[in-house]
Amino acid sequence: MTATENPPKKYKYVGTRPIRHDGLDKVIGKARFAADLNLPGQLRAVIVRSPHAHARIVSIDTSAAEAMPGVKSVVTGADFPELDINHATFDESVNVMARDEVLYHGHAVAAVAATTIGEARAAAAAVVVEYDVIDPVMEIEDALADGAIIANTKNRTLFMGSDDESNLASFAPFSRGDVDEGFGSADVVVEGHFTTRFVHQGYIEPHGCVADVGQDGKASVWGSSQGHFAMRSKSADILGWSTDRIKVTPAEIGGGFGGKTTIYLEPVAILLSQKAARPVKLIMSREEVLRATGPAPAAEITCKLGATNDGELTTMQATMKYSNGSAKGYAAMLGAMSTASYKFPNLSIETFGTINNIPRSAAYRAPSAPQAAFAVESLVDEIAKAIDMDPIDLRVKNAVVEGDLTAMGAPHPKIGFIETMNAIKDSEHYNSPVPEGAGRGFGTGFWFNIGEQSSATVNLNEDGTATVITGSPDIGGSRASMALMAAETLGLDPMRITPIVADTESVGFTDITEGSRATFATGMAVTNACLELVAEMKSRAAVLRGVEVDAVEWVDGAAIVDGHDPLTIPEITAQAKMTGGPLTSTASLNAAGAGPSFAAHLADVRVDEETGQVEILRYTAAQDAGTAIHPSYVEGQMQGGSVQGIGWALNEEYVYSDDGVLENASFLDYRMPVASDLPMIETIIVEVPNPSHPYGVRGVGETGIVPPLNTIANAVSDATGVRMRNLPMSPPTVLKAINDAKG
Amino acid sequence: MSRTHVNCSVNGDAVDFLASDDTSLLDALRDELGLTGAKEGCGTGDCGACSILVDGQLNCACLMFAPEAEGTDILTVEGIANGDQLHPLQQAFLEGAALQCGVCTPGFLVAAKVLLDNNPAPTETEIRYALAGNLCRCTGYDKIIRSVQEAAVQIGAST
Amino acid sequence: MATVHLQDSHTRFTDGVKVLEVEGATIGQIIDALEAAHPGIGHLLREGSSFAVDGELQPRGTFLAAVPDGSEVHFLIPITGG
Amino acid sequence: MKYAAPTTVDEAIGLLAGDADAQVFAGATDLIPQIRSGRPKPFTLVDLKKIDRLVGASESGGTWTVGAATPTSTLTGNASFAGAFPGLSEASGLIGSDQIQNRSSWGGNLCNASPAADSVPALFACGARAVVAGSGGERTVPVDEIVTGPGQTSLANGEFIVEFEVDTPPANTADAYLRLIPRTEMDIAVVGAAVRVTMDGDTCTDASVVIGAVAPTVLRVPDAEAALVGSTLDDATLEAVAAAASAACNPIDDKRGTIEYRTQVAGVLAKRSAKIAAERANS
Repeated sequence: MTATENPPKKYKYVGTRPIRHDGLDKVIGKARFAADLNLPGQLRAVIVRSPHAHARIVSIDTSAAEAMPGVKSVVTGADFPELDINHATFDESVNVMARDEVLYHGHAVAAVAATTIGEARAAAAAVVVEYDVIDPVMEIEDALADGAIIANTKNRTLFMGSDDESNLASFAPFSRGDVDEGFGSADVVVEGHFTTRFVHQGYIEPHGCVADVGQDGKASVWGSSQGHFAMRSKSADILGWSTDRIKVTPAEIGGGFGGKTTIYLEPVAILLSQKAARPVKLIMSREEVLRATGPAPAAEITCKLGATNDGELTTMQATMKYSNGSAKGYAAMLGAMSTASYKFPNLSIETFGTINNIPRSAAYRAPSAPQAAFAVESLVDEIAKAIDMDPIDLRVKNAVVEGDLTAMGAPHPKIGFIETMNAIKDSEHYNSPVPEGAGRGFGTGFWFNIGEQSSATVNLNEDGTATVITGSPDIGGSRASMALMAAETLGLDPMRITPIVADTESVGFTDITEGSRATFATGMAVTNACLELVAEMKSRAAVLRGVEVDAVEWVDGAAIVDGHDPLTIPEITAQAKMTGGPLTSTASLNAAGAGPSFAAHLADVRVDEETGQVEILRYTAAQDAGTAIHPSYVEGQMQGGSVQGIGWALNEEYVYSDDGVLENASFLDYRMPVASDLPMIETIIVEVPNPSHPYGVRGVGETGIVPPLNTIANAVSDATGVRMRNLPMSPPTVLKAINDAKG
Repeated sequence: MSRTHVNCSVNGDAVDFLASDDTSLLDALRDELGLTGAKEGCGTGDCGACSILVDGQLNCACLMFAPEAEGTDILTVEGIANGDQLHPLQQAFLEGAALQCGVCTPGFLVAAKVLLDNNPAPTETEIRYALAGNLCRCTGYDKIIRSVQEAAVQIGAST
Repeated sequence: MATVHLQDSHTRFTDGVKVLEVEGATIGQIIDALEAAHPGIGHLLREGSSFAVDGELQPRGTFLAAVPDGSEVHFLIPITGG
Repeated sequence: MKYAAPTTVDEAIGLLAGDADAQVFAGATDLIPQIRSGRPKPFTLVDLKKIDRLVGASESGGTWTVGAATPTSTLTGNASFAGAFPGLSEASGLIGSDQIQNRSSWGGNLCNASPAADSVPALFACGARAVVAGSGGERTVPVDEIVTGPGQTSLANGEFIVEFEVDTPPANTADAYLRLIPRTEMDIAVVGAAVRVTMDGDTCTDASVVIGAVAPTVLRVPDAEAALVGSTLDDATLEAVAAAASAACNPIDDKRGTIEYRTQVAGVLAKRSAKIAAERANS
């Protein structure tokens, strides 16, 4: 809001801030989230979870549980098919229900459904599991050590070209130029080892679903997910069912941030329902969410940068190690690739992903980028201090522009990195004095964003209103954005448009709402469908006016034919019956050309040097949105991402005991920021349109979480004179760093 | 497991329900009375998504045993609006984009309402501390705080 | 004919060569040609890669994506999101 | 599980007598999460909030009487109480969010027997007494004799606290409480420090220094008190207070803080609290 400068107005509706269409239900308590749904005859289910972080399952005896009052069905891993180890859903199948091996404390081993939650809990406690306990592999370096215990014997590392058992989740090098030569010719070389811990997405709504398998063998599922089509296909894989046996209706989703791109509950609820022939509701507790759903990876990063005295960043060398938790993934590679903000003619990064006895990590908003950017941006900041150059000027001098290479080699498309940094440089915040006794930090981040598959159907109703139907779950206001793009394309007031998110049987396949893709890709599908409708309305108008379609122009929501009054949408829809029938259009696509989004943040902090407490005095976030369809929700993404990043920077971390038990599995001790921890988050929306999108959209959801870790670290270092290399910068960590620096 | 017959008033209506004695008031509201506006985000009083007013006092419904509701007067998010007329806070939240996923919204509205009832012109700091028992993970709180400030202005202007 | 840029992790199949000239009118054909010349690389490129054609990021799995003659094709590590 | 809400102390005593599985509660802000996390369920839940004597705060003859189940929001919202006991009021106001404040009570905070309970160091520093009821009648004991270790109290089976008595402070006396939490709200104290001083001009004539969350129980720090008495709270004295507080610590490493951190910060908070208390005493 503050200092948001919109470019000259190109659009009538895009860029306005109407009230979101689903808002009313959400302020009167009527919106239906998964836990709010109840079906007649519904059972309640509870999952039995492993009390050990690593063990072989010797036996499971469910007979006592089955005999308990009210119990209607019990399932274990033996009730699910074994997928091939190379199956794309293999790791998720094992994560949903352990088979012969438990991989982390809280791993599901059985589930029971009973008539009441109390009975289900009692029966869950009566399931007897015999374990052969194995030492857990908790730290990244433990996983990589010679002779390490294998944390997950089913892991095979695609990128190693080997079928051997290993704790490596991934390995990939990236290089260009000659780093030895680069460091040799550098005037300044800085290096450091940076650590971050596991953190959780922290959505306020725990995972939940209701499943109902009918006599026909078909399952209806209501679930909380970022992608109900993916929920359907993954559930089908895990159950060995055909996809058409499962219908998923998306409930309202209470936050996801990447954590609800995978599934945990639905196949279990489906199987319990099938066995009991009753609907089954399965809701996680908060403790279960923290113990058994995906954290973001911990990381250990060693990084070294070289620069010339006039501020050219010439060389980067890094070793990036990320823990994926209990299953393989691309976390470490994504970390390396997300360091693509500067030209660095010489670059060499080696990435290692490890497997540990910690829940299988899940995506979290720009996955893996915040950790890597924490290291790189901290060192860039050190170079700026070493050569006494303004931190923004240094970055602008080296910033990538269109055509420059990313860390992985491909060239950047049109991007707005420099524009975003300059927005901070021009801001009132940057040009104000640093408060007495405080420190100021600047930092940046970027995320690629993705396209992928989306479908949209747009129906024009008889009275000229419209329904926009998509398959993209709305996490943060995307329905409003869809309505705005439809409004702009059709020339129809957005309040006459009803955007809905349809079930898997009522709209075409749509990939997960992830990678900042919904407004970009699904918005493109909506726009395409609307463009087809405009063409169809022009031909209907031609029929009504008795002219060739070439003689019809579409202007501001009406068909214009010379010598006639404009034909408005309601006039055309009212006569649709006699001009060819209903006006409806469907568009599906697999969107190319997702545009990267860059962000630059600025923070003022005060540090209590006797207690190590950090207070954030002022915070400004600038980000390139391409085009802000609904600026309020773009700001909301920037602010939300900033504060999640601030939490990651300051206090959020998983604390494990030596035997692999999470010790802070509650919102009391997993410390996410509360309202009184923060100032207002000032936002500056930068708009460098993405040429690959009809309205210039870049995804904005993810990038905002990347800069805060490094921005706050740079600010704390500025305030204390001590470089902070370990997250979180909780009071004990900061005080120790200050004490250590004093010697 | 004994069940207690509980009589109370919810959003102005006299209601009664049977609840197991270890049932939380939140579960009773949601499962026995069908009032699903209050959400369970944690079950331990740390997120505020289940905030309700009990005899005018702000409480986490997850931290009360259902039988404790006997004889009380309860207000949930479903009772904040005056018929079709939204409370100024609800209107401000909508106009100020103070919700993204919306799952914490009911708790924030109830907590903000009792704040403004008791302190019609709170400072930003007072708002932030009054709402510190309510977690929001989507918005970074900025638009929530601004919307409460706006609602305070609107209420002030109309009285 | 396109100029194909591989990742370092792909080059164990190509004797360390990172940039190759490859025949093919689609990404799928390019992968097939690479697999024929460098057995083993195909699985990695199909299952574990994103790709860009002339700098435009293509959706994963779009093996029918057109590769005009003279294009620059970059095979990337898979890009996902949250 | 069975819920019971007695309306008199005698009725509560009767319910508790002969029922070893009974559990009294007021706010249940700790009890419900404990039950959810799998702690054995008590058979009878005895809700004390319906007993008039257990809810309310009043002053008479120089002594405040505060019902053990009185919501802490009632205390912090009582201007005359907060004026007499600024530190105790602060400490009481730090027990959780507004939602929790409407449920939490001194009785619950004390009998939960956590070394990190915020109100307890301040109750110690103010010399509060607890009136305990049981089948053998009522007895009045200093608050510092109630908690014997983490999760353990000296209360016999069937006993519960009815009310607290705190004497109105003498002239030129004031208290202060500071705690360290990583956030600004919604946390359990990593370290807490309550100090009460009586001043004669610039000179301290009496002092209580109590620190929390740094040992199995809340601790008095006699060495810090000795350093304060007779001093003008000059820098050297404050450093001595800090050193004494740090030296008294016997903390654990856990998810909330390290031994090293708690030890250092206990000193910092003790010295800062002393300074605030002295300023208040002289104002």
